Amino acid sequence: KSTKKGVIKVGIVNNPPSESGYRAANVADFEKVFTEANGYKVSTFYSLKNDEQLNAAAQFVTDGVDYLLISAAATDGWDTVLKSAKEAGIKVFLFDRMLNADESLYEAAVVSDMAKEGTTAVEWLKAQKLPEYNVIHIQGAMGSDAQIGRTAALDAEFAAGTMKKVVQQTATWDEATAKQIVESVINSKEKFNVIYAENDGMAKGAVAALDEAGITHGVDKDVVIMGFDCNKWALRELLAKNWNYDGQCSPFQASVIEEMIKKLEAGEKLSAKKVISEEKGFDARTITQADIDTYGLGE
Amino acid sequence: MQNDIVLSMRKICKAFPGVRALQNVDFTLYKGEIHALMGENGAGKSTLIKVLTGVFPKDSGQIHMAGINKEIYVRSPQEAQKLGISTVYQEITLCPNLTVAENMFIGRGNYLFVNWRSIEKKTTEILAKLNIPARANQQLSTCSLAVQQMVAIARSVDMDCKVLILDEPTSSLDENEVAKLFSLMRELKSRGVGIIFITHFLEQAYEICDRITVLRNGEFVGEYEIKDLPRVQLISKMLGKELDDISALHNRRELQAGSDATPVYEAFGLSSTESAKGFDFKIYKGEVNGFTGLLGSGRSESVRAIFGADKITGGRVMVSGKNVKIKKPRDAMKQGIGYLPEDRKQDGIVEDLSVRENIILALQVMNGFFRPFSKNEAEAFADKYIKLLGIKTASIDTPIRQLSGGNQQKAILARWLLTNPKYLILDEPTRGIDVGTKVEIQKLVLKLAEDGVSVTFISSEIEEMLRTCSRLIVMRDRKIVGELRDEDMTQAKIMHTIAGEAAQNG
Amino acid sequence: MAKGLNKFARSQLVVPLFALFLLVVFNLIRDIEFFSISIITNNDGNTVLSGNIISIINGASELAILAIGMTLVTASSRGQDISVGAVAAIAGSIFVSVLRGNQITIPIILIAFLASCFVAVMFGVFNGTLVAAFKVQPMIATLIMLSAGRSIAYWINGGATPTVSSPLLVNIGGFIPGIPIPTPIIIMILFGVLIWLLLRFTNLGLYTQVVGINEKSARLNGINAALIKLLSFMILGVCVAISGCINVCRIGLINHETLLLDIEMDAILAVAIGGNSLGGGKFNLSGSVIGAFIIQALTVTLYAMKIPSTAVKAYKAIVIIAIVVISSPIVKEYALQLRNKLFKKPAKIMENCENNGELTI
Amino acid sequence: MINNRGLLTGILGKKHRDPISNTSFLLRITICTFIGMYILAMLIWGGGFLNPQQFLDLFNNNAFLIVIACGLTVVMIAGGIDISGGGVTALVTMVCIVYLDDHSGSVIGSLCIALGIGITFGLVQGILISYLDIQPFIITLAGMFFAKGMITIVSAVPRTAAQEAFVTLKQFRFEIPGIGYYGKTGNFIPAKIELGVIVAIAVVLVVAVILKWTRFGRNLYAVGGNKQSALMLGINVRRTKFYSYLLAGLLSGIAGYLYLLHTGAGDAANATAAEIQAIASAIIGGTLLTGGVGSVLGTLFGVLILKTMTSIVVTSGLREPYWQSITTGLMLCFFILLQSVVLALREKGSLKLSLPEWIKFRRKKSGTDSTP
Ligand SMILES: Nc1ncnc2c1ncn2[C@@H]1O[C@H](COP(=O)(O)OP(=O)(O)OP(=O)(O)O)[C@@H](O)[C@H]1O
Ligand SMILES: Nc1ncnc2c1ncn2[C@@H]1O[C@H](COP(=O)(O)OP(=O)(O)OP(=O)(O)O)[C@@H](O)[C@H]1O
Ligand SMILES: [Mg+2]
Ligand SMILES: [Mg+2]
Repeated sequence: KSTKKGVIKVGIVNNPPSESGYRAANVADFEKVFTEANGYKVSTFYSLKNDEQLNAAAQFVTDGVDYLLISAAATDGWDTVLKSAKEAGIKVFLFDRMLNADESLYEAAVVSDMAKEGTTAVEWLKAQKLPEYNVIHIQGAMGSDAQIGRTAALDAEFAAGTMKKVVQQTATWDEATAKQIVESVINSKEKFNVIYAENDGMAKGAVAALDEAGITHGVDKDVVIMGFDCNKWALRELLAKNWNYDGQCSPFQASVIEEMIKKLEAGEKLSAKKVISEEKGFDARTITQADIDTYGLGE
Repeated sequence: MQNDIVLSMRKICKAFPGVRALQNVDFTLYKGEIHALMGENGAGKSTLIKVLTGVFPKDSGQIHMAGINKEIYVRSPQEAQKLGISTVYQEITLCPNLTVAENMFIGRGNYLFVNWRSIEKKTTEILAKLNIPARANQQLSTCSLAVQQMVAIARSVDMDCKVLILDEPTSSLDENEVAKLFSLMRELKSRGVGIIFITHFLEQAYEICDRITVLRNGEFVGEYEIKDLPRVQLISKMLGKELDDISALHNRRELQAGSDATPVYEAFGLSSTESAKGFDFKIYKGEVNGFTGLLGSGRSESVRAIFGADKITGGRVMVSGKNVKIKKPRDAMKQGIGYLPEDRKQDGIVEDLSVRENIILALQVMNGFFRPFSKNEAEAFADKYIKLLGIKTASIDTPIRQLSGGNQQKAILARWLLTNPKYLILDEPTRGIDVGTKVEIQKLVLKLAEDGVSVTFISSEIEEMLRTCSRLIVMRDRKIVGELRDEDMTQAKIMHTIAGEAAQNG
Repeated sequence: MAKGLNKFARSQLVVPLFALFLLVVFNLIRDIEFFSISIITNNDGNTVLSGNIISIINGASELAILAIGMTLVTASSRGQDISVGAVAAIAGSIFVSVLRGNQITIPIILIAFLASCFVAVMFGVFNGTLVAAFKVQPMIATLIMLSAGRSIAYWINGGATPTVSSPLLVNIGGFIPGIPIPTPIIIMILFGVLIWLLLRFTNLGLYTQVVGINEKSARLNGINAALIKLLSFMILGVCVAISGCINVCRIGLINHETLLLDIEMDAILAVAIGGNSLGGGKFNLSGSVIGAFIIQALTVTLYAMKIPSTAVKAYKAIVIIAIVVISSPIVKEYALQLRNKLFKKPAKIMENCENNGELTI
Repeated sequence: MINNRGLLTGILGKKHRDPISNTSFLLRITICTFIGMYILAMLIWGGGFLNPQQFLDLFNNNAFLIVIACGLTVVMIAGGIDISGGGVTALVTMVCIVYLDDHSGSVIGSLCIALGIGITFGLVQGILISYLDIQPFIITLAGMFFAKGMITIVSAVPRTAAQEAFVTLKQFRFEIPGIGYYGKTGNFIPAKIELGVIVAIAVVLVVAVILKWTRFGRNLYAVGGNKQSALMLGINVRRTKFYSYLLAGLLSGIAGYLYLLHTGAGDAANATAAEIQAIASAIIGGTLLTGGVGSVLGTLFGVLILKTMTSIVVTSGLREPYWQSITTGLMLCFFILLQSVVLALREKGSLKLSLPEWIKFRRKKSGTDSTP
C-alpha cells in the first residue's frame, strides 16, 4: 500500500526499556538493527500491560505492517490477535519471551530459555556442595516468562527436599521490597545461607539488608548471593567477590530476526521454529574483567 | 375536639453532645389550623421538626398521628412523607444540580420511570399558578435564593399531605411572595391540612396563625390561642424577659447625619462581572446607609463589588481620600472594610470548623500568615463575642455546623466585628434572627456608627432600614435610581422611587 | 480527667491507634519475640539496632512522609495526587544523575537533593496549577504525571537503572556511624517536626482547612485559595523528593520503573485509615502517620507469617476492611449501646451516643 | 413592603442562563473532540486510521473497559468511587477459566459465575460503604487487593481457556458485509465486530436509560448533588448508594466475562490499571468526581478518546520509548486544559456570543412566558 517498494514495514511490541537493564539493552539492540538506513519502517509500542500490548498488536495488524515482532508481557491471550495477523498475511516473530499460542500462528521464536537459565543456576548452586541449603527465594513479577522459568528449577529442588525453602516471596522486580523481605527473615532469626533473586536489582536490595544486619555475603562468606541479567555493575560485584553467581539472559535477538526476515523476503523457508539464545552463568570465582566487558549490560 | 388532632407530640427529648436541644416538649396540631412555633434562635424549633420528620432520632417521647392507633416512629424523611408530613426545612434542601421540575417531583410517589413530559407539564402549571419566575427545565442552581425557596414550598404544598411544616420559609421572600404563600396556606387550611409555621416575624405569625407554641432553650413554655396572647407577652415568653424599647433607636438617627469631610469610602463607576453596572457611591465616617430595592435589584451585587467579592471590571475607588485598588476581598480588608455576606451557608460559615475558628478567621487572615493567634488569644477573642452577641453554643470548639441558623449568623457577624472595621457592610444581617437579637443588632449598628464606623446595612425589612439608616440608596434593575435622606425616608417615598420610572417603562 | 478521656474516645485517632494496638497484640501472641530489638554490628562496623519494630518504622518512613503531604493536598483540594510514585522516580533520577556527575561529597549530596527537590516541587506546581487555576479535579490532573512520570525519569537516566555507591549514601539509606537508629527514621522525624512547626507557627493548617471546606468563604475572608492549594502541592513535592531520595539511598540504585511503585494507593490509604476524610476539609496529620505505620506493620507481619507472596494482597484487604469496619461510626455506636446495655448506665446514654447528633447518611 | 410582581418577573426574565446544562455541554466537547481527533488522525497519518477495522477495534479491544467505566460512572454520579473494577475483571477471567477447564463447566455456568462474582463484590462493597458509612475509596481499594490476591489463590499461573464451547463462542464474530480491507496477499478481509461489543453497547444504552428515565437513576443524581438535601427530599440515600455499587459490581462481572471473551486468558495481570483508565474516561466524558454530574455516553466517548490517543502515539512513529508516555501525558493535559478553559469561558459568558440563534430565541421566549 503506502509502503515504498523495498521498504519493509515492521511493528514491534515490546516491554518498556525502563523495566530493567536487560530490557534497555534489548530495546537498544532492536533500535540499532531495525533502522531506516537498513530499509525498515518501524513502529514500536512499549508496555508492561497485557491488554495494551494486545491493542497495539491489533493496531499494527490494521495498520498493515509486513512483520510483527512481539515480546509479550504476559504469556496468555494472544491467539486472537495472531490469527487476525495471519489472516491479513502478516508474519509474526516472537522474541525474548515465548507466549502461549499455537506454533502455526508465528513464523519463529527467538527467545531466551528462561527455564534453562533457572536450571543452569540451580545446577551451579548444587555444585557448590554446601552442607545445607536454606534458600531465600525472591521472585520477579508473578506470571512473567522470566519469573516462571527461573522459579521452576528451584521449586523442583524444594519439592524434592534437597533444598529448604526459608521464604519465597515476590518483590515484583523491586529492590526496596526485596530488602524488606530479607529484613523480615533476619528479624525472625531463621537460618539461611542462600539468596536466590530473580534479577540483579532484587539481589542488590537483598544484599543491602544483609549489610545492615552485619551478615557477610559472597565467596566463602555466610550467604551465597545469586542474581540474573548480567548488568555490568552486578558483574563487578561478582568480580569483587561480594556476590557468587549471575545468570545471563541474552537481550540480543534483533540481528537473528533480521536475518530471518531477509530470508523470507528472498523467498526462502526458515529452518527452525525456535531459536534459543546462547546463555551462560558466571561464577564469582572465575569471572574476569573481559567477561564483564563482553557480556555486561549497561555502562 | 380530640378527634380533630392530626398530630401530637409528648415529652419529646433530644440531646446533642453538650446541648439539650429539646426537653419534654409537647406539641399538638389540629386539623385545619395554622400553628406557629416560636422561640429565640437556638430554642429548638428546627430540631423539633427534624425529630418529627426522622432526620434525627429522638431520645425519648411519643408521637401520635390521627388515623394511626399506635405510637409512630419516623426513621427517615421518606417515612415522614409517606405518613403525610411534608416539610420545607430551614436551609433550602433541594438538589442544585437537578432541574426545577425534578426537584419538585423527586423522592415522591411510587413510580419506576420518570415521565419527563408529564412532570415538566405539571411543574409549569404549578409555577404558573404560584407565579414563580422559573422554567421547569431550568437547572435549580441558576435560580435565585428566593426562587429556590419558592420551589421548595411549591413542592411541599403540591404533595398530598395531612401536615405541612414550614421552617422559616419567609426569610428570603419579599412581601408579595409572602402574601402569595399565605393565601396558599389559607387554601390548604380550608382543606383541613394542619400547618406548622416557624418564623421570626411576629406580624406574619399574627396575620395567619391560629395558635402559637413557644419554646425557650429547648423547653416547652406554653401553647396559646393567638388572640389571648398580645405581642408584648409573646416576646417576653420567648425571651424570658421584656424586650427593650426600640423607639429609642429612632431618635438617635439625627446624631449621625453625614459630615462634609472626605468620605471613608468612595467609588466612581464601579462595575463587576456579576453585572453590577457602573455606579457611584460614597459613605462618610459614622454614617449608616442602606441599599434598598426589589428582590434581585442588585443590592447584593453592588456591595459585593465594593468589597471586591466579584471580579471588578471597571471603576475607581478612594478610601479616606486616597486612591486605592480593590480587586479582591483581601484588598478591601486591608482598607478596613468588612463584609457580612448574604448567603450564610455558601459564603459565610466554614462548616466543619469550630465556632472559635470561624469567629477569628477574618482577623487571623488580616494578622498575617506567619502570625497565628495562640489558642488562648483566640479563645479570649471568641469568648468575648460569644458573650457580647449571646451566641448559643455547646462550647467554643463545637463545629459551627451544629449551631442553629440564627446563631451561625451571629458568629459570622462576630467575625467581622472582631476585625474592627472602618467600614462594615452588612448584607441581610438579620435574616433568620429572632426578634430579640434583631433589636440587639440594630442597636449594635447604631453603636458602631457612634464609634465612628461607617456601616452599609441591607435588609428586606424596610422598617428596619428606616430605623437604622440615615441615607437610603434605592436600586432598580441593577442601577441606582435614587437617594433618600432624612425626612424623605418613608415607606411611601421609597415605593415611589422604585416604582416611579417603572410605571413609565410600562 | 474523665472528660479528657471522653474527648479522646471521640477523637479520630482512637481507631487507628486501636488497630495498631491489635496488630501489636496479634504479633505478640503469634511470636513473643516479634518485637525484640537486638544490638548488632553491621558490615560497616557500626553498632546498630535491629528488629521488627525498627524494620516497621524504617520501612514506613517514605510512606509516612508522603502521607503527610497527601493529607495536606487532600484537605485543601478535596482530591488526591496519584502521581507521587512517578514524580518520586523523577526526583530520584535527578538525585542520581547529579551524584553520578560529581565526586560524591556531602555538599554534592545536598546539591543533588536540592535539585531533586526543586524538580519535584516544579511538578507539584504543575499539578497544583492545573488544580488551582484550571479547576481540574486532582485525580485527573495528576493522571498526566502518572502516565508520563516514569518515562521522564527514564529519559533523565538515559537508560536503565544506574547505580551510585558511596559510604555517604549508605549513611543516608542505612545508618550514620555512631547512631544506632536508621537514618530514614531520623529524617522522617525531622521532617515531621518541621511540618509541625510549620503548622504551629503559620496559619497553614487553618487556611488549608478553610479552603477545603468552603472555598468561596475562604476568598471572602481574604484567603487566596488557589495559592493555598498550590502550596499544598508544593509541600507534597518536597515530600516526594525526600522519599524518592531516601529510597534511592537505601539500595544505591535507581530503578525508575519500580521505585515506590503503587505508593500513591498506600499513601491515600494511610490518609483514610488515619480517620481523615478523602473529601477534604479537616485533617489530622498524626492520623495519617499512624495510618502509614499500620500499613507497614501489616506488610511486615504478613512477611513474617510467610503468607504466600501472591496472596498477601488478599489478607491485607481483609485486615484493612476489618479496621475500617471497626472505625465506622455506626459500628462504634452499636458498640456503645451494647456497652450501655451490659453495664446498665441508661442515664448516660444521651451523652454517650456519639454520633446521633450528626446526619449520618 | 415594596412590591411589584410584574416588574420582578420582567427583571428575572432577562437573566436566564443558557438552557444547556454543563453536563451536556461537556458531553458535546467530548464528542466533538473525539470526532475531530479521529478525522485529524485520518488526514495526517492515514494508514490504519483509514482502515474501518481499526475503528471497530477500538470497540473490540475495549469493550470491557467501556463496561467498567459505565459502572464507575454510575457510582461517581452518586458521589462515590469504585476502583475495584479492574481487580474484579481479572478475578472473573481466572475463576471462569478454572471452572471451564478444570471442572468441565458449561458456558452458561461460567457466565453465571462471572455475574455472581461481580454481584458479590458489589453487594459487600455496597453494604460496607452505604450502610456502615465507610469511605468508598478504602473499601474498593481493599476490594481490588482482595480480588488480585484471590486470583493467585485460584490459580498461581496464568491460563488460557481451552473448553470447546467457550472457544467457539470466543471466536464468534459479526462480519459487516461490504466493509473491510485487503490483506497482504490481496484477500479481502471483512470488518468484524466481537460479541462483547454488542454487549458493551447494550450496557451503555441500558445504563443511559436508567440514568435518564428511571427513578433510581434520578435519585443517583440527587444523592451525588447533595446527599443531605436528597435525604430530606425523601430519597433513601443509603439504598440508592447501595444499588449504585451493586450495579457497578455487576458491570465489573460482565466486564470480566467480556475480557475473557476477547482474550481467552486468565491472568492476575489482566486489566491492570483499568480502574484508573475508567476514572479518566469518565472524567474526560464530563463526569465529576464530586458527584451529581455525568453521563454514560460521555464515558463511552471518554474511553474512545483515551484509546485513540494511544493509537495516535503508536502510529506517529515515535521511536524513543519515553516519548510515548510523555506524548500521551501531553495530549491528556491538552484535553483537560481545553475542557477547563472552555468551561471557564462559558461561565464568564464570553462564549454566549457564539451560541446559535435558537438558544437566544428560546431565552427571549421563556422570558415572556413567565410574565402573566
Ligand atoms: N446537628 C447538631 N449537633 C449538635 N447540636 C445541634 C445540632 N443541631 C442543632 N443543635 C443545637 O440544638 C439547639 C437547637 O437548635 P435549632 O436549630 O433547633 O434552633 P432553632 O430554634 O431552629 O433556631 P433558629 O431560629 O436559629 O433556626 C442549638 O443550641 C444548636 O446548637
Ligand atoms: N432572572 C433571574 N434568574 C436567575 N437569577 C436571578 C435572576 N434575577 C436575579 N437573579 C439572581 O438574584 C441576584 C440578584 O442580585 P442581588 O442579589 O444583588 O439582588 P438583591 O437586591 O440583593 O436581592 P436579594 O433580596 O435576593 O438579596 C443575582 O445574584 C442573580 O443571580
Ligand atoms: Mg431553625
Ligand atoms: Mg441580596
